[in-house]
Amino acid sequence: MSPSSTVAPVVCLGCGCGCDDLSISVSGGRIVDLAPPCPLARAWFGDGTVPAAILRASQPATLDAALADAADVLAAARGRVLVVLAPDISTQAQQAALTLADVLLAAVDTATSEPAAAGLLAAQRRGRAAATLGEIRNRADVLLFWGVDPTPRYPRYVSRYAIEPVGTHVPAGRAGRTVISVAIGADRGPAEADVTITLAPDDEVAALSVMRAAAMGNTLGELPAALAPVAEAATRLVNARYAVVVHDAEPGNEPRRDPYRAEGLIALAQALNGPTRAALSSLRAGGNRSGAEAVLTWQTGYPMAVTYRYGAPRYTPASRGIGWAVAGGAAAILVVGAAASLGSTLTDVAGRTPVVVVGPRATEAPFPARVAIDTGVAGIHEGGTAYRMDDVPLPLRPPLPGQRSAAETVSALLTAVRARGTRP
Amino acid sequence: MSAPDRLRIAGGTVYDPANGVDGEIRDVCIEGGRIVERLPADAPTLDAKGMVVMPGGVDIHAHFASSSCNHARRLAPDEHAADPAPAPALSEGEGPPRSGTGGTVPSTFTTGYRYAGLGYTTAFDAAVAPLTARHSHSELDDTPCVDGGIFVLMGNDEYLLRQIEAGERDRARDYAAWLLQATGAYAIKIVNPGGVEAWKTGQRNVSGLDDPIGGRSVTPRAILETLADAANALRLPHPVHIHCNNLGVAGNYATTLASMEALAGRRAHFTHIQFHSYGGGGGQPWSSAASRIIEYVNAHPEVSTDVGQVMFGPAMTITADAPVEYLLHKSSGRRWTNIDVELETGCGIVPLTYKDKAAVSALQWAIGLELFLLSTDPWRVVLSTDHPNGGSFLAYPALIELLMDRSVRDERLKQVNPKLLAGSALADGLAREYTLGEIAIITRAGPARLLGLTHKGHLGPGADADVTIYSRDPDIAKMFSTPRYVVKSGAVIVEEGQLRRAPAGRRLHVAPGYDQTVLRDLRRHFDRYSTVAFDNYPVRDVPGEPVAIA
Amino acid sequence: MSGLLARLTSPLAAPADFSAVLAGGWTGSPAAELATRPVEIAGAGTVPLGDLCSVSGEPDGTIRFEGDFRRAVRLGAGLSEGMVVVDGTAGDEVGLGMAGGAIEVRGDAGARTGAAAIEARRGMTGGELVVHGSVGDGAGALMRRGLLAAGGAVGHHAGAGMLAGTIVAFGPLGPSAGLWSKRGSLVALGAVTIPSTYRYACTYQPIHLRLLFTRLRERYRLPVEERHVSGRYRRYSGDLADLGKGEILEWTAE
Amino acid sequence: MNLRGAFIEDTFAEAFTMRVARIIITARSPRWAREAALKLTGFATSVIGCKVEAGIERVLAESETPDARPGISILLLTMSKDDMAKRLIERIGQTVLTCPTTACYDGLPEAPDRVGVGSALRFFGDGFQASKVIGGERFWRIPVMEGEFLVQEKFGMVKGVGGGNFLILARSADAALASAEAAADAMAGQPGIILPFPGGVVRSGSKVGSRRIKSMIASTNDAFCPTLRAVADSALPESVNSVLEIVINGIDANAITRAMRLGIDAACREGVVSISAGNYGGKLGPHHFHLRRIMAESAA
Repeated sequence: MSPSSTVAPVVCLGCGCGCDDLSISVSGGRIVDLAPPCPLARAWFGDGTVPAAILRASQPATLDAALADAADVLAAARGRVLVVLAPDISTQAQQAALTLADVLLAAVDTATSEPAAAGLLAAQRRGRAAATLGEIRNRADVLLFWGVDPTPRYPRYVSRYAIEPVGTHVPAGRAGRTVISVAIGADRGPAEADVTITLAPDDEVAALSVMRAAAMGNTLGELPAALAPVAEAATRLVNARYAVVVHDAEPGNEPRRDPYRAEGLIALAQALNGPTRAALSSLRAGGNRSGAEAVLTWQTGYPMAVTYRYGAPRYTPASRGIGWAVAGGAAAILVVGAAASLGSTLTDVAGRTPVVVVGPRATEAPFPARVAIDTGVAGIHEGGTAYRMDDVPLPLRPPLPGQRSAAETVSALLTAVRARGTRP
Repeated sequence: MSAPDRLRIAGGTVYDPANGVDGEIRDVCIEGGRIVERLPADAPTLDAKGMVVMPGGVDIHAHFASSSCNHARRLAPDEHAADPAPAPALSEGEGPPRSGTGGTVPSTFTTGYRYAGLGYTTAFDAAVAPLTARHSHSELDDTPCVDGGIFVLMGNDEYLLRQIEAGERDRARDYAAWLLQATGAYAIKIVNPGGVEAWKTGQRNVSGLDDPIGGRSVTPRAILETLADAANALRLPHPVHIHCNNLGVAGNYATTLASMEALAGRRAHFTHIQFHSYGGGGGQPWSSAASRIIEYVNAHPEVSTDVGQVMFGPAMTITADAPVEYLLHKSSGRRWTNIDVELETGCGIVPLTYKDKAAVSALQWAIGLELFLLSTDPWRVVLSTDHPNGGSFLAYPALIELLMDRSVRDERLKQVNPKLLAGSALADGLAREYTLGEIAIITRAGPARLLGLTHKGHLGPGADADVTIYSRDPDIAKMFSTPRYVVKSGAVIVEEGQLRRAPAGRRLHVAPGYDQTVLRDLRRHFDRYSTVAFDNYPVRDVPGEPVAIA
Repeated sequence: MSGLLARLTSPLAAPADFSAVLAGGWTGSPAAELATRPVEIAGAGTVPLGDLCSVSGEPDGTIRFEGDFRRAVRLGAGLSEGMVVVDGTAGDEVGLGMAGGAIEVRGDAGARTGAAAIEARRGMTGGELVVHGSVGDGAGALMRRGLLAAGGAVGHHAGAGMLAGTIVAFGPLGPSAGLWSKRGSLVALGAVTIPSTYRYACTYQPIHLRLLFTRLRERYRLPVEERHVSGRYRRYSGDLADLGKGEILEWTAE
Repeated sequence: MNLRGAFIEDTFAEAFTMRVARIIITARSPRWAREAALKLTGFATSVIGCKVEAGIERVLAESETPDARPGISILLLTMSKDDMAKRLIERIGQTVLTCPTTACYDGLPEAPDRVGVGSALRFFGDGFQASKVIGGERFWRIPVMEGEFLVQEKFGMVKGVGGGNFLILARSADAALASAEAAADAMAGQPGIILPFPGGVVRSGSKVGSRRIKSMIASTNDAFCPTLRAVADSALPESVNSVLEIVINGIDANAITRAMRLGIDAACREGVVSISAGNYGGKLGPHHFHLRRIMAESAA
């Protein structure tokens, strides 16, 4: 039994907060404790054990044989391959996966949720006013939580970034901040708010519009009673030194979401920069999802939904890759990353289309895979870089190194595919 | 076929201004990635008879590998869709060639390929927020063909402002040294000193060198002095790289002159001075103050500049000077991204089109040309478009043509809106035409010298074997946009105008020494205010050894 | 009408993307050439139009689509010329980002009729899109120029982010009409809920509507009534959450 | 050649190429269309002094106007395209924009040559103006106190003919006037023409230049002034004691020919000695309207 040790500071990819101050206690090749005791971090790190198997047609196989088979499958399907950048891999693994996608003339999809995708598209139309998380910590004196209480899904957002901390320009910490909570249907705001507003889902975009009109200094007629409190909140935002609007870019509890919500939030935060300074903080899930979007952007110009099928990247946000595969368009699928996140999406497709999975717990994928190669998890077993929800890149300091590397495995797969000839 | 270890570029007309060679027919010998004195007679030969041979181009100031650039890429899917860039047909044995997209901010691989296709073999990203340096290095990993690095943003950073406020200039210097190393950067970049912090506080901007910043007793002047002194004391190869206050504001030439005077006697590089050479303001229309600025530069050998020429067409303004971008957004109505970067700096992005029929665009274009044409020392007034702010780096050949051919310039001048050109020396007819030797200075030898890159920008023995070979063409723009051969670190990467190899570039960064006692204070600062742990902050795996400090 | 005729030979089994059929130039193309244009069928890849439709007739700048095109999406997307008639009901995203020419749908049309492609910053930049029946949600989003008219109801979020142009609803106009419109007009001849960020200006007779109605009646046979032509309209300015130079013109019996 | 006792001289009217625009004014009632039209066409007899020649072409029924309201069409003629743009902007701006309930449209939609009018007048809207493209044409909506003024962005123009004419040589001033009135009445409302002078009639025919003052462009046509018969080189037969001229501007030569035929036919009545026409020997204007040819075709 190996002696116990502590690794710190470690980045947690359990959510998009990307807290990088964790101390991980390791003993006997397992994680035995961590601090601070964030529930999401506990779930993310677990005891750090992951399978390290390789399966080919559900049978154990050698790495070489699995790579050879995977390469055969992928090379044969060149031009009709879907590459999924699934979560929990490093930026370096994502870079390697995109190289492979380019060589395979593949379509690429990411774990970007539909609400998050709507936000990306809206930001392409309008730009956006944002800030890194530390700027919220250091400057925000009025915070508007738009249908989100961060605590369940982003447990340390409130203590590390938004409400509680002392900042360079908020020396009084919590006492120096006004917190406005807006509940929208089933999406509640934080309990510790100073002001609470409740909106029906049908009113949320109208409410954003009313606030934006106020930020622009436009006078409106008499408002319906449901929107009057929002106008008051707008006054607080306008009078802030540094206003921050926080929302969850991932699916929430409220099923009825206005498709224009993301754009409304972006537009409001931009407009608030007329009378004051303001930023929109978009809460994003973890697992280096933001990294996938960053790498895709620098390699292709587009943050998601790209296809290399036509010889150069083309943007296809209207028909995302997984949808294309589900509809039968793909002849082979390569999942790089944690397949568990794909849930049942690929179950039907995997029955008729060969799927290769390289990533954490690949051999436990919730669908039949032609080839599954387990790797370590980024940030637990594998180093490299991962991105926080605010696009700040963080170095991964794996507390349990030694698992098969996703980045290296994908590179090996690339070599095998190239050996099969990739020129038409 | 792998790249030959040895290569004789035979019989070309060589322009190597750093070594006093101005259009002489001679051989350039390469061995082991370096220029050598001579080679055995049986060494492989590249026949360059009748061709023009120059060192590889060196871009002293561009924006192509940063978190900000990536935000800008996201903002322009339409540009990418209009400019797909299929993978080049590289030679067998090369790594997989990569497809990408162009537009004003091309994807990384495409950026590297296009730089190489232009005969540029070294380039620096001139504005990287320290917090995102790791991102820049990742992008540079995916930007082949060019050696390069990053300039790290300082001058609006909380820690520095606190040191200046406390009179701790030595600690500020040590901090600068630490930050350069922590970010794997090559030089210190100042953008709108204090103005970005002012923007973030709600003060919105500073208007001159002596404005207090965000209620502190720190001024832009103090920031300039502190960092210029730090860079010089640390003996950095490149002095502090300054984007002055009041960029793009009518009448800003006065601020620019005041900044130059504030640092008189100190080595300093003032970047994209075109954007800082405007007269007018205070109710007066915009006008050119190029001659005022260039007179100062001509007379002060410690000052160096790049021009930041505006070229007509689409551009993407990307800058840490976030308050400027807000104003640009309001005046143009175009989309706008702003990212406040904690404790350090800002980032603003607005797509823009410079139209020759727009009076201000035409003035900016003319001012840039005036600066070039009135410069008496090409070694200190080098070429840039502040890519992609004033135009794409792909516009360099067109710019070179404007400098070399007065008739082209005059023709173009006739097509632009003349409304604000009264008082512009260009409108009065500047006859100067740059020679090939001078072009070699402003595009390679000069930038390399200003950057302190002793192995770049020349063809003397020991230099990096980065060579660009052009077929002579009466169409100057065409000649410079399609080099016949490009040699990078001794390997022929462009053959007959086609990119055939795409080696990874070398990372150029510095690691000046400093008093480590600053670390304890810094750690305290990080623990209190930063959301990134002090131990996670430095980029630990910057490839390549730091450039030696003389 | 003579001209070209595309008659569906068998029902569409899956959603089929027609965006490549009429984008760019087509009016000069003979039937045989049009029959080769690609239609992407969800999951089944790309087939030539001729596999789905019999294409006949002589080019004269018009084409008629006959059959059940409910599963056809993006019919007439990017249209820049000519007259397109869909004899029955069309699917989603008819006339997406069209730039010119005219589309007349004799039945209903689906969601995002005449809207912008989701990655685009502009929707229709010109032309006329007339639907005799109802139109789905998100119609005319980001319209830059042009005319979208529906003989029936129009869904929610019509004209969202409009830069200019005109949307006319003979039936009820759904909620969030004109959201964040900069300029442009929504003309509501039926019921409409005015968003909170639009402000009432006056009740008057906008003369330009008379021109518009004349055109809709004469060219497209829409059911324009005298009360529409000579009636009075309540003008609301908005969206005041944006530039505020747009309007909703609500017909009133007052 | 004689027509009802009037001698048709073997001569021709010599006319010039001018730019013609047609504008359509509509209003809530015929009254306000007419008020605007009268103001707009006021003081527009001759380019020599008015820079533009204008007149009401005809009254339009509701079914004939773009917005299905009562309307009036007007022709304006100038010597150049630039002049036309200026005149349209100043006249529409001063007389139609100001007039209650009116709107103003281009009446030559097919003309490829177009000048911006609404595009200039829109600035009166001080940023509150809005435009609409309907059927491929852009219109400007300019807010005014009454409501909105709608004006088309561009107006077409074609090369037309100015200065078509004939002269009525009569025994007495009464006979000349009665003849001219009859001619003008017969020609009124004919499509494609206007009679730019008061009531369609001119008494002050002119000759080119002046005998005395170099700078004058035109001076009285002494050869046709009955009072000068004894002292000038007169062109008038002994029996003629008064001459009146009808000047016709048109959208093309055919329109003028048709109108002249009607006008001359009506003019030939009791007391008219002969019908003549003004020309400069055929050297100045490209359009020649031969009186006998016109009237012969009429007979045929």
